[in-house]
Amino acid sequence: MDQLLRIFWGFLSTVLFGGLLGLGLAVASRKLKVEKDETVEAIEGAFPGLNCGSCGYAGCSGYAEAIADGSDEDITKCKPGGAPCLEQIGKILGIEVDTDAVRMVARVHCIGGSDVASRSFNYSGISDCTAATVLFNGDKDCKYGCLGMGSCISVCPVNAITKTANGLVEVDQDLCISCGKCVDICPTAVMRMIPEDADLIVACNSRDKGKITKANCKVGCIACRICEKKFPDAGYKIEDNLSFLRYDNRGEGRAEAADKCPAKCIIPNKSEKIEETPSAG
Amino acid sequence: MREFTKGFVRENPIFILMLGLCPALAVSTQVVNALGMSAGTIFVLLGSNIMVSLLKNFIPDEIHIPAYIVIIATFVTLVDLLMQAYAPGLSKSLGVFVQLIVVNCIILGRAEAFASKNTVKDSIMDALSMGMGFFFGLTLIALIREVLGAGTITLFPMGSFDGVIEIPGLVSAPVRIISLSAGALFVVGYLKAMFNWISSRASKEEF
Amino acid sequence: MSRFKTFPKGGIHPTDHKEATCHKEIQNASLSSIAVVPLSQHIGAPCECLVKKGDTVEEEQIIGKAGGFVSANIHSPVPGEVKEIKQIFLPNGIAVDAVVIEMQGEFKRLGKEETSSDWSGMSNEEISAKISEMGIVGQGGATFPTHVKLSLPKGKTCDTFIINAVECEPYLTSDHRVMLEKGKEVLEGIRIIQRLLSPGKTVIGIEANKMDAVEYLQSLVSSEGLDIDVMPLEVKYPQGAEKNLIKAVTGKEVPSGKLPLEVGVINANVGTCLSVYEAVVLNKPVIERVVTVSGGAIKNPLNLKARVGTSFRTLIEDCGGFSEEPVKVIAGGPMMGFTVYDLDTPVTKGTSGILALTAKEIKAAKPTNCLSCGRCISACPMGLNPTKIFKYIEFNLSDEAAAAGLMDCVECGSCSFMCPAHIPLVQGFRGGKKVLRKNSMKKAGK
Amino acid sequence: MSYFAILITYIFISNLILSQFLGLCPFIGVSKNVESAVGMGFAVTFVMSIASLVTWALYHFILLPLGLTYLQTIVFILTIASLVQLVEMVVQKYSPVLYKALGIYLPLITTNCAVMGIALININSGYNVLESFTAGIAAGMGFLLAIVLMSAIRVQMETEKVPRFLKGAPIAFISGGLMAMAFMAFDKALLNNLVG
Amino acid sequence: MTATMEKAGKLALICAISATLLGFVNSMTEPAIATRKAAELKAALSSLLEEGSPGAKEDISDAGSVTARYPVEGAGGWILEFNGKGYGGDMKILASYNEEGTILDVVLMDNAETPGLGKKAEKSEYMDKFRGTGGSAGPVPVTKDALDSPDSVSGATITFVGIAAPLNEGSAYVQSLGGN
Amino acid sequence: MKDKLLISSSPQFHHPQSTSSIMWTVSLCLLPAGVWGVYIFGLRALLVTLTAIAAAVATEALLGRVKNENTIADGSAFLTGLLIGFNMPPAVPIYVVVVASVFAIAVVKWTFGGLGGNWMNPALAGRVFVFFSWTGGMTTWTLPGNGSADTVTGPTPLGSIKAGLMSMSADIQGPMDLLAAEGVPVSYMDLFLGRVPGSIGEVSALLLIAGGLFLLIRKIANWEIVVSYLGSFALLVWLFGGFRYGQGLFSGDVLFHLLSGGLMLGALFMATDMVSSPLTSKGMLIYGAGCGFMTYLLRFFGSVPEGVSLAIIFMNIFVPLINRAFQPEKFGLVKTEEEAK
Ligand SMILES: Cc1cc2nc3c(=O)[nH]c(=O)nc-3n(C[C@H](O)[C@H](O)[C@H](O)COP(=O)(O)O)c2cc1C
Ligand SMILES: Cc1cc2nc3c(=O)[nH]c(=O)nc-3n(C[C@H](O)[C@H](O)[C@H](O)COP(=O)(O)O)c2cc1C
Ligand SMILES: Cc1cc2nc3c(=O)[nH]c(=O)nc-3n(C[C@H](O)[C@H](O)[C@H](O)COP(=O)(O)O)c2cc1C
Ligand SMILES: Cc1cc2nc3c(=O)[nH]c(=O)nc-3n(C[C@H](O)[C@H](O)[C@H](O)CO)c2cc1C
Ligand code: SF4
Ligand code: SF4
Ligand code: SF4
Ligand code: SF4
Ligand code: FES
Repeated sequence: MDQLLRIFWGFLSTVLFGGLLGLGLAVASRKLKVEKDETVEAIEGAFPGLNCGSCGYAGCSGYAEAIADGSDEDITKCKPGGAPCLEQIGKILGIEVDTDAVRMVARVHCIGGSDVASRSFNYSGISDCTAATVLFNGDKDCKYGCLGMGSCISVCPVNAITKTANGLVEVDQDLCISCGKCVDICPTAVMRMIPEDADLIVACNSRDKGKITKANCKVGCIACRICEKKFPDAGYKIEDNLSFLRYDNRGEGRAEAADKCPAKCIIPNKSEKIEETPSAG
Repeated sequence: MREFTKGFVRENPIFILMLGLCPALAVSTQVVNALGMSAGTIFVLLGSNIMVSLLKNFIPDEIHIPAYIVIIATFVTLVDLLMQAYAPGLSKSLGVFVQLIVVNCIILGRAEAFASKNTVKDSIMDALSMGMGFFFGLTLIALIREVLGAGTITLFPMGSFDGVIEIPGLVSAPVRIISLSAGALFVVGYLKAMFNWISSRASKEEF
Repeated sequence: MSRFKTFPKGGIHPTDHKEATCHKEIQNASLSSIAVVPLSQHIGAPCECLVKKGDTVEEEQIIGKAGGFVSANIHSPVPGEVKEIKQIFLPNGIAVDAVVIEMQGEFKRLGKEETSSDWSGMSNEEISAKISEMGIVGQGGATFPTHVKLSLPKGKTCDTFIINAVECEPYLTSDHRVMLEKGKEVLEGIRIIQRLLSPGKTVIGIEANKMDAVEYLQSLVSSEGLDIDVMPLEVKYPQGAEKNLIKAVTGKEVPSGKLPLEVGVINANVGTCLSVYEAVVLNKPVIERVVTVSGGAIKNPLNLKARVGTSFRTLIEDCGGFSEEPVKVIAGGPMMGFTVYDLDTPVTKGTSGILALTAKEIKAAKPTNCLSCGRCISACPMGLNPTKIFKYIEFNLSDEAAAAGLMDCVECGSCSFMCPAHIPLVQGFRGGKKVLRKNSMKKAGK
Repeated sequence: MSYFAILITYIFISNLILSQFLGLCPFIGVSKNVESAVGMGFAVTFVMSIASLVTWALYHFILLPLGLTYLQTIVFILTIASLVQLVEMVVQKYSPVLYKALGIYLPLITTNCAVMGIALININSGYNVLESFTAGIAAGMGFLLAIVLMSAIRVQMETEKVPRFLKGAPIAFISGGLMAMAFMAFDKALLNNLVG
Repeated sequence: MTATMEKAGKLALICAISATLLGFVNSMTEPAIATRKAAELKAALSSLLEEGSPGAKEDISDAGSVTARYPVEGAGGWILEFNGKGYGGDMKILASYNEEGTILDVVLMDNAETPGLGKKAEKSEYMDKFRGTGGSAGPVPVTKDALDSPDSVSGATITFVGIAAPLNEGSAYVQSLGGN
Repeated sequence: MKDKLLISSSPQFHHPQSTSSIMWTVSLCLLPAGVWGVYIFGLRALLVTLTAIAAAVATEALLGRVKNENTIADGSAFLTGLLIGFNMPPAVPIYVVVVASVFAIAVVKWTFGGLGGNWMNPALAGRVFVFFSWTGGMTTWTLPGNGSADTVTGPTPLGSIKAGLMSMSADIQGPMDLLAAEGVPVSYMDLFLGRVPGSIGEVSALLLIAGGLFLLIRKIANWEIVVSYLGSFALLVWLFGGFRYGQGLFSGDVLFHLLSGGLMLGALFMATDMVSSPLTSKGMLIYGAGCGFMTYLLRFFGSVPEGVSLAIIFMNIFVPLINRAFQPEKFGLVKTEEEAK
């Protein structure tokens, strides 16, 4: 009997307690309704959640909030998310987005390793490219090449960049999430973004005149214009003493131009590793 | 199957999700405590996940948190009462942590994040997976701590076996601090580092 | 502690090594047959080149015209023919165009009597114009065009004019010798500047390790009855850094990010005053300067008066060449100077010294991790936390580095000098500043 | 136990984090920078002291007299959860400044075992109402102390060459272990010597 | 308002079901817990005695660390319950005495001593140092130095003193009672 | 020439001290105290010290290899090992020494990034780790016996006092009295010279002070820490130290407390570890004072006889916070604030 009485008391007090609580919460939730923004959550869900900061916000959630409250109208800032992410955000916000952009990846435009590019002096100091450039813009004679000290390595959020045996760095394009941090930090601007499906690259960044380039590095682009002149459809263009290759229009003779390049600095983007590039001369 | 195995490493509640840390550290001085705690937690997790996924349409959004809490607390109290009655030794060595299952972040977390959105069957799977992950993590911590910190492995007494395996050499002069609070934090810290390493390798391979 | 004034925070006491040259009179350096004259020897816009290959130039002819307001003319140091115009690296790592002149023809002044003119009749504008025309830049190291510094902006007045005769860099003795040998001329230069600025008071700040110069100048000042205070200062590096000098002399602190004029001070180097005298009185542009050539690897260290464009090699040979293989050859002093790898680097208006140091002198060691010893903090005259700033830069946290005061760093090197871990802190700061500038440009571009 | 002894006990000797293992999730989660650690610390202290009072009253005036101690868990957790919500609403309404400082941390406290833990410890130790309140405050202060010290350490570690896999949570745990080791300087015997 | 009431009602319903369920479970486990506790205590008490059986508990509040006593029926003497001060806080100790105040046996009950150190006192062998001491049989060792092998308590002196001191008091207490 | 000249950033020359010269100098300054320890405690003390050093250096070498760095020559691991050896009782089991060194280098130092990364003093953390693990072995002391073969154990002066205080009779005026009453005849001179039981390197106050003074003159050890540590501790002992003996204020035996235990080793050589102490003068003063207070608290009230190790590592926890609170004052900042007004 006593037991039953206690169960009853327990029952009653809990019911009252729960009821009151439910009532209070229901009333309160109505009275103090805080607009909980579901779009923020939805947008954040669309991001890959790497918190890499390439969008310029403190984390994925920061960018999501900025998009949701309209303070940032550019929804393409999440590079790692790529097209699928864009599409999803577009759906959430109900706007049309153009999603056929190809994924961009980083690529070092230099094959002037220690075996082919000459060095000006005996550097002693911090092993960091930016710091090294405060002394004569780096210890290579070519002031546009990769210094190989790996400032880019330290900023890459996914460890996609590694040093090579000949004093350069290389990007594992499968890992690259297109955040662009390495491009930002590289003091010689030798790291540039290219489309993932790029066939060839001009692996040189030297804006020096041909003669100087040649003296500094055996595999530097000497701006001889063979690629531009002989293969006018191939998309090569010389600017600033350097050949640039276009990827939006891939005409005839691209590979052939690579063959004809006297410096042999036009190389396939992927199949060949940097170490295996022909060291001309 | 993937739903089930995720708890072990990929989404291990302790090491990857970093939930339910307090019991993981507090009751891991002896393997037997870890086993008991895991059993209790799995029971509550299973019960609450089932109930929540059953009632997900019945419970209005505004009161879902208190409702989940009541459900969880009910199961916790059940475990507590049963343990006190039928496993008094365990109940004593787990102390308040049995009652604290109620605030174990894993349970409310799973109810919120999984059971409230999925079917009963998936929720059971999830509960088992998370529970097994918790069990695995907790037992690992307890094993390391007890072996190093006390030189023993304490299990349930069975027949003539008194439940304690002594590690020769260690038992006479164990690294006692490992069984104290500082040691727990060291062990979890390095295990977490190990899991970071494993999962970073795993994610590289997935690419 | 000391009876002399100094700045209160930070500072270091490196061995000064000045005894090698401080008693040696200034000698004329040889002329090299080829002069390489960079077209930017100052802070500010590079000069516009007025000559081309094959041109014949006269001594003191303007070959580079000031390329803007903050810029200074460049004159040919020798008569001759322009062989080429090529790009070279200055010791500070900046690539500039340089006019290469092969010496031929006649010198204007060499061996001739100096003709001096009286400046008392000239107006301030005329004096200013003269200084500007003669291409005078600050010779204390910053090479800031002097005519710009001496033209007070509207509404500003100069309370104190400080002559920086501190020469706190070890080894260097050129200012010291100039004061001893050209004391009168320097004082005259100061009087010219006094005319321009009409300062409340004028102070010559000299470190107490040059008491002979203090006494000499004091005797000149009192015999000529000038309104100049010759103030000996405690020996402490970087007493010569302008903000610290101002603090030491006047007790005022120039606010972070502001110029000395903010507290009513203008300061100029001794050599600058001498150049002003030469320009205004002798009508002579800056084509030569006094360079201390010293260091353990130099056979016979000297103070040399060298023409701009002369190669380091020539000056070193004037000193008898190397007595042993140097590890570093430095343009400037050991604390702020730049290493060069090419001995054909030319002397410029800002070259105060050429040092060839041995391994024993530089005391290099492999850098280790920071020990958090705090020596850099107690050494920093700007009250910064160098180790923290360096770590921010190391971990790519430029905004945090800026907030911690990176831009206030004057790169005096006190921190790196003291750091037992041999961390190249200053190099990090220079890299960090570079990144900050890049970022702010990017922001501005957006 | 005297109130002083309770303070020393829960701040140093039985520090919630470093010796009791209560409230580790926020300890690891919210200690990445000093400002939020301070905010969280104060929020926890605030909620704990109030929760100590309320749960004590509930236990001694309702559960015990009615013989319903078996409903302790359910009642306490519900009370704490609604208390946190209530505090949040009240603070939001009457002190926007305080809300700004504490607001974002309050919801995190609901499932913090420290609050529930101290409520249970109060009951199990047989404290009277003022002792419970003191224990609540002291435990909160112990939490505050630990999390603030930890956050300063973690911020410093951001710019040290910590091996990649140890960065973040592992370093926090191991630092916590070293802290716990140093806190072992304080034991019950020290307290006994101190207060006689 | 009905929606609000409905929500409150639903929560109340869940609470009600929970409370009822727990009430029933509790009504089953409560007696089980009570009997188990009693049995445990009884077992502990009788383990202290070779002959006789423990009588009814009497709470004591004015005898230092002695908190309760049980007269030993059949054999004479007492079982005392103490509150000792250990390293990790209070320790509950039970000890049986003969009528002269000599310790027959001791057990350490609830305590929070350190495993490997103070917890060693939970083992029966630990109490060998006390058995047969006190009263006419000689003094209870209250410092480590009074032991034959002080090594066995080294590193845990506080626990030792925390047990020894009450036992010593108990011996005097029993003598002061003078028989049943 | 081109390739031989070194190109580096200013400054181009350097103060003579380097990390390695500092570490080796500190080791050298510790050497006399260690030689004394071996002289009075026997070869076992040497074995312990060498084991500690070997284990520390080996661990450093191993972990350095993983990170592809060779950091042996900087001497910090050697010094850590040496200090661990110095903090061990001569008769401690060898495995305890090895664990202490491995823990110090692997957990306390390398987990946080190696030299300079650790926020806690590795040697002391190592010692405390093994102290709490093997309290018995860590509290068995050898009586000084000029290296005779069979060692005799006995308590340290501080240990005797801790024990003696429990059962003290009324007429005892201070620690020296108490020691006499306990039958441990120790004079101030014994404490000063180091003719007492204790850790290998801590007993000889004289030699430690001599080494420490050298470090202070060389500015390797910071006077701020040493002065505020010893000063605050002495002040507290003088003020309140008499209470435990039923005396009034201002009657503590300062000399006894300064000379006994590991205080000199701790204050001169371990609290001054630059890595785990604050960066600025003010911070160092606060830190030193904290160490002094904690040492007083633990020595007079703690359950362990000695408090120096725990005091220092406890204060280590506060160092990051102290460093935040006591930043150097920036030049030229005062003015801008005035302007703002
Ligand atoms: C660290 C440091 C040290 C300096 N030392 C000197 C010095 O010893 N003598 C000097 O004239 N200028 C020195 N300067 C340059 C002065 O700050 C200032 O630029 C110069 O005195 C201005 O005079 P000027 O324009 O005539 O060169 C130093 C600057 C820095 C940053
Ligand atoms: C982690 C730790 C746990 C301890 N646990 C106990 C304990 O359970 N019982 C005890 O009496 N002393 C304990 N102590 C205190 C000391 O081990 C011991 O009392 C002190 O060293 C004096 O003992 P001794 O005189 O036997 O050396 C503990 C100390 C530490 C550091
Ligand atoms: C006992 C002792 C052992 C030493 N062992 C080494 C050593 O193994 N490696 C080393 O580099 N320096 C060692 N030194 C110190 C060197 O002789 C030298 O002083 C040190 O490398 C500092 O050089 P630095 O001033 O050029 O930096 C030792 C010094 C002493 C006193
Ligand atoms: C004055 C001074 C004192 C030192 N004290 C210690 C010490 O107590 N413990 C230690 O492990 N290392 C000590 N070191 C060495 C070094 O700082 C230590 O290995 C680092 O903490 C490792 O990062 C000391 C170094 C110096 C210069
Ligand atoms: S790509 Fe740029 S940043 Fe990377 S190593 Fe080369 S120079 Fe340095
Ligand atoms: S840092 Fe460069 S390589 Fe790394 S992910 Fe970003 S873009 Fe790709
Ligand atoms: S270089 Fe910069 S940071 Fe270093 S001491 Fe000089 S002013 Fe300070
Ligand atoms: S002087 Fe060097 S080692 Fe010392 S704190 Fe500064 S950076 Fe670190
Ligand atoms: S389990 Fe304790 S706070 Fe999460």
